[in-house]
This record gives sequence, structure tokens and C-alpha cells, in this order.
Amino acid sequence: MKTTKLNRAVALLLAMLLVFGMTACTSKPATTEPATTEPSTTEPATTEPSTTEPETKYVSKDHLVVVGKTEPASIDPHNGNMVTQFTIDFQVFDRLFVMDENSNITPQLAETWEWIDDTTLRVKIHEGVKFSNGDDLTAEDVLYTLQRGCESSYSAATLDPFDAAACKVVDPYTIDIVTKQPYPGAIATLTHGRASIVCKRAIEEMGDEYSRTPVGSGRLIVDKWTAGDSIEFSRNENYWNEEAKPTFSKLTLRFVSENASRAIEVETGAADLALEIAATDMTRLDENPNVTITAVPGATLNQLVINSANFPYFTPEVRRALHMAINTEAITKTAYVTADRADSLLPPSCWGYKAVDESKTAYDPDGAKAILAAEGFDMSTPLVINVAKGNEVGTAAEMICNMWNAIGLNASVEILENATLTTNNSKGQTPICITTYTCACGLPESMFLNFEKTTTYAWTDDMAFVDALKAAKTITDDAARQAEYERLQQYAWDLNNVIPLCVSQRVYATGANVEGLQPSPTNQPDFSLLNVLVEAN
Amino acid sequence: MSLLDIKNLTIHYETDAGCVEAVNDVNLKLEKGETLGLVGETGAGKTTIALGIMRLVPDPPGVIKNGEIFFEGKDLRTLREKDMRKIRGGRISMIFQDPMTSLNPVKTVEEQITEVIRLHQKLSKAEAERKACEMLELVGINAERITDYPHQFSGGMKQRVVIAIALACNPELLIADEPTTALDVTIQAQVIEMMIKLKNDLQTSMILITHDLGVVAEMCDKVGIMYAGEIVEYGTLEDIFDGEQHHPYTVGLFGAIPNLDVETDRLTPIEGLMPDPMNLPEGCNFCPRCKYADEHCKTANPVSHEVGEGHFIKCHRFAKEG
Amino acid sequence: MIPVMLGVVLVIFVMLSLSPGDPAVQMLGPDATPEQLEELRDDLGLNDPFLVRYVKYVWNLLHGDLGTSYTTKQPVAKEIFERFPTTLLFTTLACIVGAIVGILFGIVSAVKQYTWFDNVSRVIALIGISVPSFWLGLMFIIWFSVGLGWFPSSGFYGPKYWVLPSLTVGLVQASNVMRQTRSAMLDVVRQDYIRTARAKGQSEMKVIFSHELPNALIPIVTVLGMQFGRGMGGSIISEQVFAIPGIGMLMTNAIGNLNYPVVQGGVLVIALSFSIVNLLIDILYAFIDPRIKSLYSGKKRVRKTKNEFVREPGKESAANG
Amino acid sequence: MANNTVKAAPKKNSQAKEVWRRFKKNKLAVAGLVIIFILIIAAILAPVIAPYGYDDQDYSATLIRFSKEHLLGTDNLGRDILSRLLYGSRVSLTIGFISVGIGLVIGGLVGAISGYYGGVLDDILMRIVDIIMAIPSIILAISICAALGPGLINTMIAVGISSIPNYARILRSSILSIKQQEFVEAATAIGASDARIIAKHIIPNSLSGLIVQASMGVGRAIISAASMSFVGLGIQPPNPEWGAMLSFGRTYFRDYGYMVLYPGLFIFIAVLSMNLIGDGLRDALDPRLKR
Amino acid sequence: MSHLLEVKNLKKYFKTANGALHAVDDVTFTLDENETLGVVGESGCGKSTLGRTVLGLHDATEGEIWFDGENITNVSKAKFHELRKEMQIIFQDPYASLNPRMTVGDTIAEPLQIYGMFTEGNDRDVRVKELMDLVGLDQRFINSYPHELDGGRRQRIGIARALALEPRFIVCDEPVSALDVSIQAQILNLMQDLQEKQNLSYLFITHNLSVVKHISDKIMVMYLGQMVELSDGKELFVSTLHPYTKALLSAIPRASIHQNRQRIILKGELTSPINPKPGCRFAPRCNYATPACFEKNPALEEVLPNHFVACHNVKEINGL
Repeated sequence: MKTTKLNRAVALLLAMLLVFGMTACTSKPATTEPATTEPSTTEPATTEPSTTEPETKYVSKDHLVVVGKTEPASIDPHNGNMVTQFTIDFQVFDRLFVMDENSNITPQLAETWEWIDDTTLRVKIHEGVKFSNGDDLTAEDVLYTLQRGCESSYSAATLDPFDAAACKVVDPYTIDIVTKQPYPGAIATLTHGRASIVCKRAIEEMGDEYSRTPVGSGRLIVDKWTAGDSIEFSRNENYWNEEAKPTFSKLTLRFVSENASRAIEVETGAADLALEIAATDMTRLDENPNVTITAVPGATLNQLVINSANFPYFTPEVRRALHMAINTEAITKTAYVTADRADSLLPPSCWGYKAVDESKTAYDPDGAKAILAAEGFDMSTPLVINVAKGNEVGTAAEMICNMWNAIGLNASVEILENATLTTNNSKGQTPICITTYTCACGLPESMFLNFEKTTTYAWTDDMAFVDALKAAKTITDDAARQAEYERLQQYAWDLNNVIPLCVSQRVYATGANVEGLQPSPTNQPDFSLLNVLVEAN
Repeated sequence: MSLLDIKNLTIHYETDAGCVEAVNDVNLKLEKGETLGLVGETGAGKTTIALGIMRLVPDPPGVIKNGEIFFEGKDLRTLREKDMRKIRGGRISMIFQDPMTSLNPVKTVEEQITEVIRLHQKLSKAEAERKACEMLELVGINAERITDYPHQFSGGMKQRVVIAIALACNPELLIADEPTTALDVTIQAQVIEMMIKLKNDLQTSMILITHDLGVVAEMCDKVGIMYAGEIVEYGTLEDIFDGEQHHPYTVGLFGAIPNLDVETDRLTPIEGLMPDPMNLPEGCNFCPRCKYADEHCKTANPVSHEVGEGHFIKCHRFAKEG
Repeated sequence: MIPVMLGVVLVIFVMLSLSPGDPAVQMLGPDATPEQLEELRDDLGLNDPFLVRYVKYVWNLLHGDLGTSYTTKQPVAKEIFERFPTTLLFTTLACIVGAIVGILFGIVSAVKQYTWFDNVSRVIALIGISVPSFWLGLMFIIWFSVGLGWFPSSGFYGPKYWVLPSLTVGLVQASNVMRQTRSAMLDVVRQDYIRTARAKGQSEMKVIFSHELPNALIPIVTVLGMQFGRGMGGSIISEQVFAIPGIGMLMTNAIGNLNYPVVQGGVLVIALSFSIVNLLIDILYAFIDPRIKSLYSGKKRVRKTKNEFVREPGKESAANG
Repeated sequence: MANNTVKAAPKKNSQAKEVWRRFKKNKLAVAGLVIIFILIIAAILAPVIAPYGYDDQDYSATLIRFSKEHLLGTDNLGRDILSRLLYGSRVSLTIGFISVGIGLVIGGLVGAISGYYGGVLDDILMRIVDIIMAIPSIILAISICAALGPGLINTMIAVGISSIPNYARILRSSILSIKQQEFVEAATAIGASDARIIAKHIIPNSLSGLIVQASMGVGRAIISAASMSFVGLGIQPPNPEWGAMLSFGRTYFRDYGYMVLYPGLFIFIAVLSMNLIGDGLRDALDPRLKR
Repeated sequence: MSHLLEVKNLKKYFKTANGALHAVDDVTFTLDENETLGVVGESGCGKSTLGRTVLGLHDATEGEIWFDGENITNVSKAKFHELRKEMQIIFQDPYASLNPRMTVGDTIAEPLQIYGMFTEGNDRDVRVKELMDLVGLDQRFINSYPHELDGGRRQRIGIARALALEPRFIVCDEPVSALDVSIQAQILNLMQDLQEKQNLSYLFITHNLSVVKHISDKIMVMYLGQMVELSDGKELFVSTLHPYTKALLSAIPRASIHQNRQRIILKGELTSPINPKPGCRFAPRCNYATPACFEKNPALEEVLPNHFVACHNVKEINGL
């Protein structure tokens, strides 16, 4: 039957054509000219008006769209352990003090404050500040915030320096905040998300409901939270500080976990601001005239942690050798890309930061091999690097694994569910892992916090160092405190329990005509400052 | 002018495995009101002829090589498909062998009968339904059961419905392909009796395809014995059942059937097997199994010789001397 | 159906309790003290023996209480039913696309067998079932959303957003439906009653749509039922590609965070909808095929599965002469 | 009476040869077989033919689309994608075949028992199969991996278990239909035991449906393993697997489309050829040629 | 002397969703060596079930089966296995009764393998070839598959398989119904030859009266599970007593044109065999039915020598 043979050939040809057609147009790089800004839910972003046109009038856009990566489980500052919630706390609550992007502290609710003794800070707050449910914000609420914060297991560690029981209300708008022992970082700690002032009456009435529909005194109010998709905010009309009120009336924060899709939202004009832009999308967005990329050094340190407390075979010299075998420059450039190589335990934006002397741990694979031989380290012991799911951290683990195997070690990588990883870490069972630690409010103590607790990551067996850390916190004299922290940084670096890799940058992408972006290193930009100019027509 | 006149009809099935010569150079004639019996064993090509007349031979792989089929003077092979559809079910209709699978299981009997009526007669829905009830009563089924589904009927009842469908438009010619083979004896008797009555009442001429000589004796006027795609003997009922001269295959057929009225302790079967339709033997197809076969039979394919008025036999032994 | 549901919950219970992670640590974070962890485990009932937890869960289930989510402390029922309609809509849309495209191509290529159309559509169908749907999703985003800008690349707010996701999953399903329709139609084409219909002088188009299709519907409907079930599961991947707030994403995160109640609730809802769809399919069978309807009505309900019309022993097969 | 001419009886033309003859006629199916054969060879000879090791990182040559040394380009760590795909075929094909094996053996057993013996046993087994079917395969696979931990073996077990219902149902229905055939009753009549009937009469005749499903199953298994990596489980880096490479590449797919294209293409080609073989087998094994 | 086979009041009921199906209801007959008992009746009359129950493929609900003077009703599996050497069966459908995936040689040899007769290797082959010659099957087919052969040859394989264990009694369930007329005649002749050569006795089940007349020594007519008439083969056609047998005989179309006799056309259809009412099951369609027929089951009486009939009014109908 010759016809069927002909039919088969034609069919095969057509099918192959189709397949090649599909593959052909994906391999050529996606066209760089800007995607046609098709009108999505928001008004179209205009392109740069060319000079010859008549002068077009601009007006502020009324409804902004921001795209974030991970959706928090709750917005209540004292309930929930996801870092992304602080981005929203910053908009919805006020704090006594706030820290701007170059980490200098300015008052927010605090009108006047003074240290009446080395452990008591008397703060007088502005009058006439109202919560979104109409209640007045009084010192009572500030006291309640501190007491609740120190009690809840989520925020106890951050607010540990404060002695909640000793704090007392002086008058409806003045409060004495007492620290357990003299603590210079007290005011800085009050700028932390955990210190957002909550409404006492609302919490007592709403209980757990508070974490989904918070009552705060901040510049934005939560209108509607669609689980898994977005949170809609509206402007707090009776915000106490007139000039701080935002130019827009409504803002939608959408959560898109796919990095590429998040970038596309800004590209296609569907969003005005995208948080946490991945390195892979940065170069392309940069070339796009409609999109502006702002990258600032972050406050998050990516570090390799070696557990010597529970795995004694990681002797100091072995740890040093392991450190020497790693080319952190390559890891920074290839795995994290939008990051700067770390040269200390503290990120540059942190108080007391000073680059350490790296002579003892310079990258020298052969030297590392020699040390390991000298230490008689059994090269066949399995070095399992545990990591949670994530492109950058996974790539870094693969690189380190490759570098260690290059000098004869037996390294491997294991990706775990985050629940399993946190459980293993809390029991100290993880031999080696790559994790991140964010510097809160620019305080060095927050970076060294995990050294103090044997249960979490650092697991150092050098107790003398741990005691020194505790002591450093109480030095009130700045110069002495600076010197002590510089010594501790150098010591911790040479300890090699925590091997810093790099400080990842915070990358924001804004659409056309978006002004007022405050690129905060801890991913807490003040949305209310945003202003988007659109053609008034 | 006879109702149906088939001249030199040849139908082959061209499959990947080879060319099956199902029907070779068949000539048949049927007068109005007459019943022609086509007798033969499996693979003799009986059903292919019927499908050829209805032009329902499945196109790949079936092909009508040549021959004309005159029905009421018109050669059906020249008709356009649209006109041919007017004839199917309207002028010529067909009954198939297995009642169990001849009716659409998901449609009611009423739908299946009214369908053919409305295709060929301009009747409203109500009139069609009334005609359908009439037809059911005609074939001996209680009209109340018209809304039942095929699976609610027994084998015999289903065949009656098929007959009702076939005769609904009062066709000129009814082709019945082994109508009672799948039925029990007593049910078969009822159906045969009903078909004879309907044929006479409606003056329908019929082509009855069967392998049971008893059924032929009951219902037919003319008989054609088929073997390997050819008609080896053709004549009236008397010629075939009472005549002296017969084609060897006819003799073999009668010898192979256990006869109720005649005492035989051993049957005389026809030795060997049906020939393979893909490579039919040289000369006469029956030659390998024929007792009287000689050299001539092996080489030349015999022509149909007229041994008596209207009685043809396709065998060299009956060629007229000189 | 009830035993299947209980079985499903049991399987998930076993799986989750086997996993090494500890939900309490995941909830309170690494800084929580052992006492706080222990206290939380108590009031979550995690320390009870396995069987007690299972019985308690089923008991609450009967009272319509799916428990509260560990992470968001919201009632699981609220959280699931906020997002379930999205997944349901997405899967139904995909199934509709799959059904329409699949059945249409299936019929035409069965009717036009041995033609070039039949061969081309069969090859495309083969390609269709060989393509991983998430890869196809990525490709569609590149071409239609970024390249041509016709459709948004993520989100699920309006009809414009539904197009790409349902097309991606729908076309993959269509290939399966097409193959099944084609073989079902080819089975029916060979039946005797189709020859009877043609012998009635019926037109080719009518033979196909009023005789062949109704009889081929049973296997087609079976495949659609299966597709819907698999679609519910498969949505998890496609939801991630198109950032659709369905229960797929909710479930994957919940498993990651060992959020037991949400995982159990989600699986239960998917299993429930799967069984309901199967039930609908069975009811649909009765409408399609009167033989099955007669099995249900009148005589005692004999539940005969679709493909086993067991011949009663002793009933003679019609003795054909 | 019979003429027993002493002609040598034709060689035992076994059933398999018959099937192969029909299978050969289907060009597409043969093409599928050839491609799979090439992939298997590539998998076995990967260390020899792959230009680089699968984990040779070269930070100076990262994210190159095409160059003389790297025909299919390099990934973000400068590793040669072609070599990773060749090594990856080892992992992906093993997952494909072994998990089908698991599903086939367990599913087949369950199907055979419940099909042949019926009754209460049949009901219980079928309910269990319903339960596995009711749980979406991805969720089942993820929870198995979450419970047993990630890795090659657990992925195979997870994918295998979620394919059990498929094989169980197919074998059960074909056994039910064959059980009623007269030649099974004939076998009982000549005194054959249950075991012999199953082994010699029922299984050989119900294999065709299973073989077709198994070949299609390999394709499905490779895709589900890939989807598990997409969700972040499945195979542990650095050993390469097509699905992991595809899911990792998706953050780059805007500018470096080839990172997603090539793994996707390899998966597609492997799965397509398995499906072509499956299609060819269905026609070859099923005497009623339904082209 | 005891008969080869004796069946007393055999009953076989099947459990169905809507009640008990009375397939075989109180059948009694005897069969001696080298004798053929024809069992004839329309579809649904229980003749197939009777054959299979006698053979032990179904368990009898009531009644006894004696073989060679030994009670073999519902025997144990081992005894059943042992009995296969004595009792065998030939099936109707040549296409369905052979395993499509086994060669002709293997199918015939299987019984030998099961009972370990004729050791492996060539003397089992010799035996198989002997059997093929016996049934007129050309030895060149030993390695071919059933689908390569025509209906007639396949039926010969079925017969060879039945003869392999040299049984003394064979149940033939419609052996020729699925064959063409000319092949039918060859198989019937073959079975008659085998009966003489191997001293076999047949239980020959068919719906075709002319075939049963030709081959049977004694004939039993069944209707809806009940025995209606049992007599010598020739005797039955000479003096037909039971109204159903009369109707059955008259319904058969004769292959001759001089048969202008009155035909008895039965009215109505077969009634349902499930939970049948007492009394004669042919009554609803019988022209001679009297009220008694609807109440009491007619008992089997010997109306003429060796001629048994189960009908209340048999004497009145035939004027005896």
C-alpha cells in the first residue's frame, strides 16, 4: 500500500518541522526590546517623553503594585519566624526608632529620650498617634510590646537585653525602658521589627486573629490578605506625621516565588517594584530602559558552618585546612553573583566592622592538603554538606564539595526539606551546613548570637571565646567596645567554626518613573516613600 | 426487464498480505417477486456479493474490479453516493446474520425504526412513530415494547426488529444474509414462516444467503450454489433438488448433510479444504477436491454450460459434445 | 468511598510521621528552648501514640474540623477552601481544553484513518504525551507572554490569566484523550450495527455522530475521569510555574514545613474530589449506556464494573448452526 | 489415512519472532528503539565519550552558549552540559526502567492475585489500589521522599509505588477476560493445577497489555522524576539528572534558554522513543491490527 | 452389571443476583461402553451444564454420578485429578478452546506432561505424532500456531488433546456446530472411527437434531433444564411422544421440496430459568397443556419399552 508509506513520510516531516520550530525560537536569546507594556491591572507606564512633544503633565499613580518572593505566615511581630514578615511590619507598625539605608538611627515615635542611668532609658513619645482601630497609642502599649516581646519564644532572643519586668510607665506618654545590664546597643535594638509597637487592646480581643489582620499605627493599613497570592494595603488617612503619608492611596503586595516570573512582572509593567531580584535576571533588566536596577550591599552573611562541638574530628587545624581549600572569591562570583566577598564575621554595614587579617586562611589547596596530612586526618571520612532548597546555596555547596574533593577529601551534598534541616540543626546533628545570618540593626552582638547558644549553628567548643562575647556586649565605652569587637572578629575568623563566604546584595527593580526607593539592606524599604509619576490624561 | 441483473461481477480485497479474490465473474438475474437462494460454505463470497450490490464493500481494502449491477434498469455502480443512499434502505434493504450485534445498543428500537422511515419517506415524527408500531406488530412484537432497548429483547425478537427495520420502507429487494443461522430451531421456524408471509403480502423479491439447504428448500424459487467466489450451479428449486445433472460440489454438499428422513450410517464428506482465495488453483477451483477431475479440469477454468432451461452448471463434463 | 478516604488519611499519616523532621522546631524557630518545644508538642498532641493521633484526627474530621495550620494558625478548612476553587477552576479548564481538542482530533483521525491527517495527529499526540508539562509551560511563557506579550506570565486573576496555564496542561491531556478516543472509535467502527446504519442509507456524518460516537463515549468518559484526577495532582507543578495560588503550592510548602494538618487536609480534599468525579463518571455511564442503567434500576443494584460483563455460568451461548 | 510425509517440521517460529516481524514493519517504532539503544549506549560509555567529567567546574568558562570545546555550552559553574547530559542519561534511564520494574512486579502481582482469585481478596486489594490512585502521584512521591529522605533509590521507590495502580488494574482486567476463555476451562479439564494454569495459560496471554503499559511507563517515570526535582526533591547534586538540570536551569531560561532547552529536549526524546516503542508493541502484540 | 456411567436425579443450580438459576433439574440416565448418548435441546436448556457437571467441572447441587460403579459426585481435587485419565471433553468453539500462544505439539503434549506419561524427549514426541495421525492432522503442523490453521484442523487438535490420556468417556459439547457442512461431515466420521478403535463412549451434546440422529445410540431431549424424553435413537424419530419433541422435529427445515406437511409453530418464547414455578416448564408454550401441567413436575415414566417421557398427558396425546 504505497499511499500509507507516503502519508507516514509526510507526517514525520511535518512533526519534525514542528519540533524544530519549537526549539529554534527558544535558543535565540529573548528579544531585548522592551515587552509591549500591555495595560494590566495598573495604568500603563509611559515611556520617556521625547523632547519634541508638548510638555506632558505628570501626576502620582494612585495604586502601586509591589512583587515579593515569599509570603509570611503572620504579620504579628512577636508571632512567626519568617524574615519576610519584617518587610510588612515596617509599613504597618511604628517603632520608637528607625534605621535608614545607611544604618543611622532616627526617631519615629520617640519625641525625646535620655539615659537617666546606665540601664534606664526614659523615652517620651509623640502624642496624638492613633492605631488603625482608633485607639490612642500610649506608653502602656509600648510597655505591653516590650513585655509580650520578651515573653514570646520567637522574639525573646532579639529583645533579650531588656528587663521587661523593670520597665514602667512614667506618664501616659513617657516610659522608662530598663536593660538587664548596661547595653549600648539598646536604642539600635529598638529599631528591630520585633520592637514594632502593637495595640494592647486589639491583641487581647483578637488573639491569634491579630497575626492575619494586624492593628498598627503605621503608614499603611492591611485591607485584604488573599492567602498564597497577595496582600492589599491602603493609606492610613489619619497617620500622625503628615509629611510621611504616601502619595498613593492603595498598594498591592503580590507574592511570586519564581524568580524569572517576578522579573517579568516589572519588565511587562505589571509591577512598579520587585523585591529580591535574582542575579540571573539582573543583567537583562539592567539593559531594559524601562527598568532601573538598584543593588546595595546587604546585611546578610552567607557562611559555611563546621560543627566541632559534636564532631571532634574537626580539630582547629583541620578546620583551617578546610577553610584554605575554599576559593571564596570564585564562590562569590559564580554562586551568588550579586554579592561581595566577606572579609569578616560582620557585614560592612554593621557597627564595629573591620576587615580581618586573612593570612592564616589564604586560599592554598596544596597547603591545606599538607596540613590535613600532618593532622593525620582520615581523608575518607564523609563530609556531608547539608543545605536547604535554593539555587544559590545549592550551587555554593556543589562548588565547595568540588573544591574539597579536588584535594582528596570525600565531600558530598544533601538537599533537605527546611523542616528536616532546622530539626537536625537544633539537635546539633548537622556536621557541615551552609546558612545565612542577618545582622539586625547593625549590632555586632546579633551576628555573634549563635556562638553563645550551643544548640544552634556555631557549635564551637571554645568556651573562653563565648564568655568574651558575652562580656563585650556590656562595654559602654564606644572606643573600648570597638577595639574588643575587632579582636573578637579576628579571633572568630581564625577559629574557623564559621567560615564567611560573602555578603549578598539587596537587588531591587523598579519600573519607569518610580522615585523614592529606599534600598534597605535588610529588605525593609519604606513603601510610603515610593512615588510613581504617570501622565495625567 | 428483470428487477436485478448482475453481469461479470468481480470483487477483490487488496490487503498487505496479498489480493483476496472474493468474487470472480458472477452472473445473476432476479425477477420481481422472486426469491433467489445463494448457497455456499464460509468464504465462498456470498456476503461480498450482497455488500457489492449495496455498494457497502469497505473501501480499503475492497475493490469492485469490474461488472455491472442493473437494478430496475439502472447500473448501481454509476450512481452518485447521494442517489445510492436513497436506494439503500428505501429500494434495497439488507438483514445481517447476528441479531445480537446488528442493533445499536444505546438507542431505543423506536429510534432505530423511525430513522429509516424518515430517511426515505416524508413523514412527521408522529406518523413515523405510528408506522414503526405498525411494523412491530407486523413482525409479531407487542407495540408497547417500542421504547425498550435492544438488550431487553431475546435473539429471536431482535431479529424480528431487524426485519421490521428492513421492510419499513417497503423495499423492492430484500437481501437477507443468513437471517436465521444464529437462532434456535423453533425460533428459526417462527421467523422463516413470518418472512414468507411478509414476502408474499408485500410482493418483495429477496436474495437469501445461507449454508442450510433445508432453509433454501423452504423459501426459495431459484438457487445458486457458490464455491470459491464463483457460481458453480444455478437453476430453479426443482433443477437443484430433483434434477439428475449436478455439479460435483452440489452432490458433495447433499452427501455431507445428515438427512432426517434417510438412513445413512456414514456420511460421504467432501475431502480436502476450501482453496486459499489468495492463490486459487489453475483451472477449475473445485478440481483438487473433485472425484471426476481430469487433466483438462486442472488447466482450463470451465464455462457455465446450460444443461436445461435456465439450469447452468460450470463443469467441463457438461460441455455440449461437438 | 468512605473506606478509601480513611485509607488515604492513614497513608499520609504514616508518611508524615516517618519523616525525621520535628514540626515544633519548625514552628518556634531555632532559638526556642527545649521546654517551649516540649510544651508545644504536648498541646499539638504530637507526643501521643500514632493510633491515638489518627483516631483523634478522624474524630475531628467527622465533625468537619480539619485542625489548624501550624504555621499560620488559621483553620485548615478556611485556608484550603480559600485556594481550592482556584485549583478546581484551573484543572477543570485544562480538562475542558483537553476534552475538546482531544475528542475532536480523535474522531477525525479515526474517521479519516490511513490519511495524512491521521498520521500527523497521531505523531503530534505522541509528542504531546512525551513533553513534560512544566517544560511546555516555560516555553509558552517565553513565546506568548514575554515574546509576544499576549498573556501575563503569572497570577490567576482574570480570564486573560487563565489562558496559558490551561493551554499548557490541557494540550498534554488532549494528546492522551485523542489517543483514547481514536482507539475507542476504531473499535466501534468495526461493529455490525454501524453496517446496519449504513445499510439504512444513513449519511456518513450521521453514522459517525449519532451511531459511532454515543457507543464510543464510555472509554472516552473513563479517560476524562482519570485525567481530572491526575490533573488535580499535576496542578502542583504547573501552579509553581505560573504562580497560581492553588492548593498545589500550599501543599508543597506544607510538606516542606511538616505542616501536618494542611498536608492531610489538602490530600483529603484532592482525594475527595477525585472520588466524587469518579462517582459522577459512574452516573454518567448510566446515561450513556442503557445496559448499565438497567443494572441499577429495578433489580437489586448489581455493581458491575465497566469492563467485566461476566457471563453468568451455565447460560448457553447462542448455539449458532 | 493421513499422509505423514516425513517433511521436516518448520523451525519453531516462536511467538516472539512473530511479534518482531510485525514490529519491524512500523518505521516509527523502530526509530524509537534505535534512539533508546543509542541513549543506553551513551549512558554506559558516558565516562569514555563525555568530553569532560560531570562535575569539572571551570569558573572562567561559565554560561557559554556554544563553543568549540563545549558543543552544548556550559552551565553557571562552567560545567560542560553535553557531558552532564550523557552522565545524566545514566541516572534518568535507570530511574525510568527500575521504577517501572518496581511498579510492574508489585502492581502485576496484586493484579494477578485479585484478578484470578476474586472475592474478598479482590475487593481488599482493589480498595488499596484505589487509595494509592486517589492520592496524587506527585504528593505521594514527595511524602515518600520526605519520609525516606532524598536520593536516587528513594526517588525510584517513590515513582515506582505511584505507578502500581496502573499495572494492577490492567493485569486484573486482562486476567478477568482471559479467565472466561474456553481454553482455560479446557486446561482444568485435562487436570492442570491452578499454578500451571496461571503460569502457562493466563499470564502469557495477558502480558501484551502489560508490556505496552510498561514501555509507556518508562517515559512517565522519567517525567515524574524530573517533576520531583522541579519541586526540589529527587536526585542530590552534584550527580546530574535531566530533571534536576531542567529545574535548576529555569531561573536562567530568559537569557540562557539553552540551559532549559537541552535537558528538556533529552527528556522529550527519551520519553518519545519509549512511547513510540510502546505504540509499535501495541500493534505488534494485538493481532486485530488497529493501525 | 454396572453401567460405565450412571447419573441419578442430577441437579445443578447457579446463584445469580436475582435468584437461583435452575440449569439442570433432576436428570437421570445411564451410559455403557462403546455407546453414544445424544443430548439435544435448544439454547438455555442446560445441556452444556449437564456435560460439565458430569465431568466434575461444576459441583453438582443434588443427585449422584456413578462412574464404573464408583460414586464420583463432587469428588476431592486429588480424585478429580485422577479421574481425568478416564473422562475428557471436546469443546465447541475451535478458536476459543485452544491457547493461542501454544503450538499444536505443546497443546497435545500438555496432558502427557501433567501426568508425566511418556518421558520428556522423543518418545513423548512420537506419542504426539501418533495422536496427530489418529485424528488426521498432518505432522508438519506440530510447530505451527492455532491462528495459522482453519476451523476443521483446530477441532482435530482439540480431539487429539482429549484422546492423549486414552479416556474411556468423552463429553462432546457441540463439537461440530461451529464448522462448515463439509468439514462437519469429516469430523463426525472421524469421531465414529475413533469410537470403534478406542472403544469410547460419548455424551454428544448438540442443538442439531439431524446430527444427533446420525451419531447417537440413545437420545435425550431437554427443555429449560428438565428431561422431557429419552429413547433409542431411531425409535425417537419413528414414534415421537413428547409434544416439545414433536414441535422440535417439525420445525427443522428438510432439504427436500416434497414436504408439504403441516408444521407445528410454537407460540411465545423461552421462559426464564431463574426461580422457575413448579410444573412442566414447556406448559406455557404447549398446545396440549392442562391445569395439572402448571402445578406438578411431570415424572419420567417408561411409556414404551426403553422410551421414557415426562408429560402428564402423554397417553392422551398419542392415543395410547
